[in-house]
Amino acid sequence: MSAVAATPLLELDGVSKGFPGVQALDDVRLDLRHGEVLALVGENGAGKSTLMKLLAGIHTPDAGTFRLNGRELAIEGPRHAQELGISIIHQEFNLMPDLTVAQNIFIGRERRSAGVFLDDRALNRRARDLFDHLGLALDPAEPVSRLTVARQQMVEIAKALSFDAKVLIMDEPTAALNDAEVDVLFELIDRFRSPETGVIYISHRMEELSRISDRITVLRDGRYIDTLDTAATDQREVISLMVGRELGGEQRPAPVPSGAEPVLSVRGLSTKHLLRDVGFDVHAGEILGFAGLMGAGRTEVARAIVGADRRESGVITVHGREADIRNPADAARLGIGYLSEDRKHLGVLLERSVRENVVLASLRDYVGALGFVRGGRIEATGQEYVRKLRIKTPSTGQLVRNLSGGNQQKVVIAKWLAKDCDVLIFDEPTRGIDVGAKEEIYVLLRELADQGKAVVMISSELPEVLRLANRIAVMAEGRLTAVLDNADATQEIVMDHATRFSAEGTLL
Amino acid sequence: GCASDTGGETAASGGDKPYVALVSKGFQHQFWQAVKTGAEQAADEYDVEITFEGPDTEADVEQQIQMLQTALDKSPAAIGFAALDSQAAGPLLQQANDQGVPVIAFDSGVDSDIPLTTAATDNLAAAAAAAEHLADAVGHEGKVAMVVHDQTSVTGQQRRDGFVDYMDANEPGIEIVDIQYGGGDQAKSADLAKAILSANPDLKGIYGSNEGSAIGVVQAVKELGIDPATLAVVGFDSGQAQMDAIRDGLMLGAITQNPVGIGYETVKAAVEAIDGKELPETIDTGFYWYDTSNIDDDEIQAVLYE
Amino acid sequence: MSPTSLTTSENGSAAAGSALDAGPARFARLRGSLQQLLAAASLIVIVVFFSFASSHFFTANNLVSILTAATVTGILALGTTFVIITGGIDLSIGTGMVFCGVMAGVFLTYWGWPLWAGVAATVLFGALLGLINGVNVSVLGIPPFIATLGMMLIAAGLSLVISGTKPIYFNDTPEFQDIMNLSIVPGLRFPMGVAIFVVMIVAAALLLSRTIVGRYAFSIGSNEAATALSGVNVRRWKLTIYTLSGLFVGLAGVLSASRLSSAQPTGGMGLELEAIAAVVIGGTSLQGGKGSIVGTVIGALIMATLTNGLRIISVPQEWQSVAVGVVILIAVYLDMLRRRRA
Amino acid sequence: MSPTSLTTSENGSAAAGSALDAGPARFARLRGSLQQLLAAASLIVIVVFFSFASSHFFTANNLVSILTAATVTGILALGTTFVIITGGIDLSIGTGMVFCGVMAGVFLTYWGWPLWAGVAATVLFGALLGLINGVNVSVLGIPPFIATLGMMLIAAGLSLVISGTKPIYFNDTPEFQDIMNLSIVPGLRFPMGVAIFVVMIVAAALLLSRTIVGRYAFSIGSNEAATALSGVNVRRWKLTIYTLSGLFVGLAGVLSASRLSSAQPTGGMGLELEAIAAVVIGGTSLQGGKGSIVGTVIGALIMATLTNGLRIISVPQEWQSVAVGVVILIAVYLDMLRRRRA
Ligand SMILES: Nc1ncnc2c1ncn2[C@@H]1O[C@H](COP(=O)(O)OP(=O)(O)OP(=O)(O)O)[C@@H](O)[C@H]1O
Ligand SMILES: Nc1ncnc2c1ncn2[C@@H]1O[C@H](COP(=O)(O)OP(=O)(O)OP(=O)(O)O)[C@@H](O)[C@H]1O
Ligand SMILES: [Mg+2]
Ligand SMILES: [Mg+2]
Repeated sequence: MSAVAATPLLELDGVSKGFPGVQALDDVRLDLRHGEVLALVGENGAGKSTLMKLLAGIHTPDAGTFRLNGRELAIEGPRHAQELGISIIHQEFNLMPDLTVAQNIFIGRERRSAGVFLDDRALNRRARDLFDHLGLALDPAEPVSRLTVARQQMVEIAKALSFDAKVLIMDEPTAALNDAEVDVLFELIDRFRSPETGVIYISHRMEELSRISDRITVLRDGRYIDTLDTAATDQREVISLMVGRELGGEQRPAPVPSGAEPVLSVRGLSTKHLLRDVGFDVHAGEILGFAGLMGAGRTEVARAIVGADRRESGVITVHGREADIRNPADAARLGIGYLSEDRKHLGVLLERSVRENVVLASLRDYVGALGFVRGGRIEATGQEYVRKLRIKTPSTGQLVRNLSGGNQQKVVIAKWLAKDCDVLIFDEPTRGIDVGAKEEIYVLLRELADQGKAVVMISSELPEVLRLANRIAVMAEGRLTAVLDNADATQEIVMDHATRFSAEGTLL
Repeated sequence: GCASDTGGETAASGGDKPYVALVSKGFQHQFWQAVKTGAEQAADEYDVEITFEGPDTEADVEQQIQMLQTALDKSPAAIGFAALDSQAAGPLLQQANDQGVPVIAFDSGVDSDIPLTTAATDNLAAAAAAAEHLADAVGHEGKVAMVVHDQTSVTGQQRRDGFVDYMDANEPGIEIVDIQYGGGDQAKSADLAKAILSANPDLKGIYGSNEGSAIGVVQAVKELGIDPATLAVVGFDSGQAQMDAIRDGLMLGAITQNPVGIGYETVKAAVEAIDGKELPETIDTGFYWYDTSNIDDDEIQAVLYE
Repeated sequence: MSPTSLTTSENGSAAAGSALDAGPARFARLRGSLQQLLAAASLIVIVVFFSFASSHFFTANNLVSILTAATVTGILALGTTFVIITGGIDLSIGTGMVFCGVMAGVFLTYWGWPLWAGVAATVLFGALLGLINGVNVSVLGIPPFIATLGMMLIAAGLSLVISGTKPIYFNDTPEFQDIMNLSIVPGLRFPMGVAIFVVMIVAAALLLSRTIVGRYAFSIGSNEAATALSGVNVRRWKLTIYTLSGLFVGLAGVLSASRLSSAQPTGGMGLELEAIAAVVIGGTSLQGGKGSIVGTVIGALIMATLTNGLRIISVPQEWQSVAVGVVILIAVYLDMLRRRRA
Repeated sequence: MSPTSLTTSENGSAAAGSALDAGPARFARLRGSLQQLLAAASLIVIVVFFSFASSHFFTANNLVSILTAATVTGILALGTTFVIITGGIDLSIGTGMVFCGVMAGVFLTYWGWPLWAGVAATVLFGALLGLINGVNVSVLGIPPFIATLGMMLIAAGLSLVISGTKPIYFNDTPEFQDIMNLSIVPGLRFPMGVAIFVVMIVAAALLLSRTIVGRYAFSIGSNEAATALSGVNVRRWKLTIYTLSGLFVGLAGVLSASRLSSAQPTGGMGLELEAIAAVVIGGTSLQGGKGSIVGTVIGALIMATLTNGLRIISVPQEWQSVAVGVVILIAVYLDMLRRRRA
């Protein structure tokens, strides 16, 4: 190896960063070698995203030095970071919904014909070349607002790869992806990797680390803990470094004996564009998992049930009574809650406090005799869930915007746990949540089911579905292709049902 | 000659009556409604069809030009026009002239030789009369203030300048301490009159240059509980509130124009112009001072409106 | 590691966390009101400035005059604060108020209703206008700017039509003018209208911060889609909030007609900008999701005080609007700085 | 599984992808313009209605009158479309235009500059006002509503101060009035101002859809933070866009003063609402991120046609604003339905 390779590609030392009430990073160091994929792990709120935002020039550090190829430098802003060859995929999307895919990808790098005019046709061509190269099936001319979360994630990935980057940072790129797409992403990372480049990869999916990373750096509570060689460690060690304890073993649930009538029953559900004759039951005490490829229509099933989207046909029965659900408020009145997969746009109120978010769905329970809301009880509930879900926040009055991504997700979960629903439909509930907290949420969901609630869980992480669901519904192309007992399900069988129809996915 | 040309076109527009379009400086205020009433009286009498329009505020020259343009597009037999700015209307007046549409100016003069005549009040003289009565009431010495409805319109300026010039020329003992503009809005005029009165506790008299301004001043006097005996209020125009204030002794008196007469004379002149008759250069419609002593006289009642 | 052990293992942030634990809500509230006080800094500076500039400014009578001048716009601003917090806007409040005044004339003078009935009907009529705005916005989905612009024009026109473009006087109910004008403090001319304004401030503040309407107004303005998906009937609450704002418009109509002892069918145009300006100067965001009643009141007082003070010190009128413009810019800029630092 | 194999393994989507290649983009564009045409449906209905209602309406002269009436507001609306697409608002365009007109008077009459210099200076002066708005908004961070409200008041005041509250006449440069009024089509009174309006429409449309300014306007309005993170200098582009809007204000000032052969120091108040209404009726969202020049032009024409038509058929003035309000509500509602279905 040459001398160049001996100095790390990127080196951070003594980095600290504080926010009001929070020391997000405290004397953190990290080095990224040429040609490697360095995984960065840690619990929710450990400071991973903050560290990456320093690299992207979004925050300025309170202390610390940055060295790129041995040269010390200060990163002055996003543009400067780009110029330095640092390309980042943020945990929260940074897309302009009203612009097209191609316009989003090349924003700030438009070429002009005759010095003045933009040529969108050329831009689309450039984008299509990029997608061909990357193996993605995205329509360059489609407005981003029409894309599902997963597709938006693919746009972000394509955008980051479209730069001539030396350092590629990916902050939980797979949180919204399912296995097939993860495969493609890893393929892309492998191709990106070269002696001149390096990748920092953040994820809460432990099983990915051994597949993609060379080394793993662990942060805890804003402090550097250790860096391990991936080959010389295992998940268990990494997790214990992250959370500082051992996690309980995995067990798989058995089907709940479907006794009386189902709590929620769906028959012949169709929507204009996607769903065709979807029907299933969920019983009290049961967790029904939904598996399928991206765009299979799981989210759409949930949205159609709660009346967020228009149903073409279909009968929904709650507790044996046919329900007339026109909007989510109707659904809520009937005791059906829906946790959306799109946390930022459909989940949290970013500019409001943690406690306000927690009680949003159940606010009517906090109205006192005179019609005034009872602030004390709201605060108590807020604190209860901050404790229960270990939401990392200085107080329940903190704005949700200032929480880390995973902690925001916990707030959304808390919102539905705080409301007494008979049916809970959770769409990608553990998106961006760390391994430790995930286990705790599984336990909570199980408890809810044991209390006699019916839980529907949509997840793109198959292991999670297998770990949690009593029965598993598999969807493909807007149709329900199978409902399996957990005991009968394996990854292979589920995938087989999920690809029954040649789905038009994000991948070519 | 011209008149008969346009007469044919007008027939197509609706009736067989000649059509006279009046574009005024406003339409919402009582004053303009009274002008409109007079115009309608004349329209009945001379059997012509009229429309009466004016911009929302007297600041909106452009809107008035627009209205004049539309009026011209309707090919009227004659136009009555109260210009917010004569020069601004120049091209359109020229167009009217070219189309052979006679133009009658009203309310204030149009600085152009196209209008055949002007039916208007002499605002300078009217404001001077108000000043004279106020000066008498305060004993020719002390501080007075003015609440004027508008700073830029010709009537606003004339009613200000007529007042100021009279005081400058004839009343060395009187000091005008403040001139404020309230846009003719009652509440706004009341608020600013209160500020003036707060700032000048020894104020002897105050003048409101149109209905809204005058009533605003009266309102301020009421709200501050000032003894009307110590403060003389002089107004302009009429309207029930102002007449009540005079009867109640809150207001000394006011100048009224003859808006009904203005409207009437305008349409009458238009009809005569259509018929090709000779018109005088100006038609002075006059103004009157009224107070408790003469408010119920028939002559005054005829020019007041509620 | 249990949640508890996590808390104790940390020194820096956890200590901060636990310190902020019980007292924190109270502390935050204290800091909150301190900040509000600071928000009033511009107002205080303005008052102090004019007090030095003219001995006539800081007198009981003149301060009451300022409050009186602020009353009608202030009440409009209170109602529209709710609408703006939902991320909407209401341009119809100015001419809507005029329309309500005319209707007061219709009820009391044309139809000869007793005072209480006419006043109540006027306030309800305001609510009806608000309800129509609400239907247009939340049921028909017309953008608030257009929905309320349409109402602004319609109200302006109908006021003239119904009144026959003439003021309507309250000859049969002379007590009507007492609603605004009656002096309720012996010795000082403190009009009842100002007292009503104060009562409405308290009511609005309670509504906004302590009731479900206020909470949902913030939620809707913060993220309408997420609020709807949380099972809140957004459509109904928006209807409610526009109607509520209409109630304030109706009351403002009563007070302004009462002040002038007559229903003036003209005017009102431009008042909406003044009221919205008061709201925004008070720190409420037109994007929705943020705002306070205290801020709105401060905003309304800043506007009224500025206007009054500039007149008191006899600044030539053409300079007055320049001065108001400049002061608004500076006040909001300083308030921004303060917030950013906090 | 390599990306390549993935590509070839699937048939449906790949075919769809390539089908999306040339045809659909064009098809989408075609459908786009068809929709725009449908957006004009309300305008067409209004025109047809008035054509039947009065024989004076659908005449060459009157149609030109409508265009003339639409010119000044239309040009203001064009410029402000950019600002609104960024998610901002510009309340200063009305009085700013008046201020520019006064400055034209200062340059040409007070200072005796040659025509071309005075006109150029006036347009640049408009840009200066826009630049100041831009600085207030994007450098100082004052919310656009307040920043431009301040400028609105300042411009209104300074117009009066500078002109001495009197109109300024262009006695030394009588050709000045030709800029707006010169008839450029023999036989028809087709004023040059309308031609300038048409040129500005084309320029604005190109700027918005084909240049980087337009692209960034959409981008900023769509997600300002993300645009900044993408390395776009948002601050600079917002400055540029407010300045651009100011250029249109300056031009509108020239045209309006030219039309009136005089610089009127008052008025302009309320014009901003009219222009913004035209923009919003045209489908541009006050939330930012969405909008079109064609829409704005249609919006401006709807307003001008309505006003003209109601006058032509001699609807009593008090009913006119009611009618305008109702028609705006209906037009926007129908447009919403159309969009929702599309
Ligand atoms: N702008 C901010 N203001 C206040 N606190 C902040 C801000 N940004 C981050 N924090 C806090 O800093 C800490 C670290 O956050 P960060 O987003 O880096 O966590 P993370 O490791 O990325 O977590 P996750 O896995 O949930 O994404 C958290 O406690 C968070 O609440
Ligand atoms: N090819 C496509 N292009 C654009 N939108 C699509 C496509 N396929 C599906 N959709 C939209 O995506 C939604 C259906 O996907 P949905 O989100 O329900 O799937 P999912 O199984 O939850 O997958 P995921 O959430 O992982 O994308 C619908 O709103 C549908 O209109
Ligand atoms: Mg993170
Ligand atoms: Mg989904």
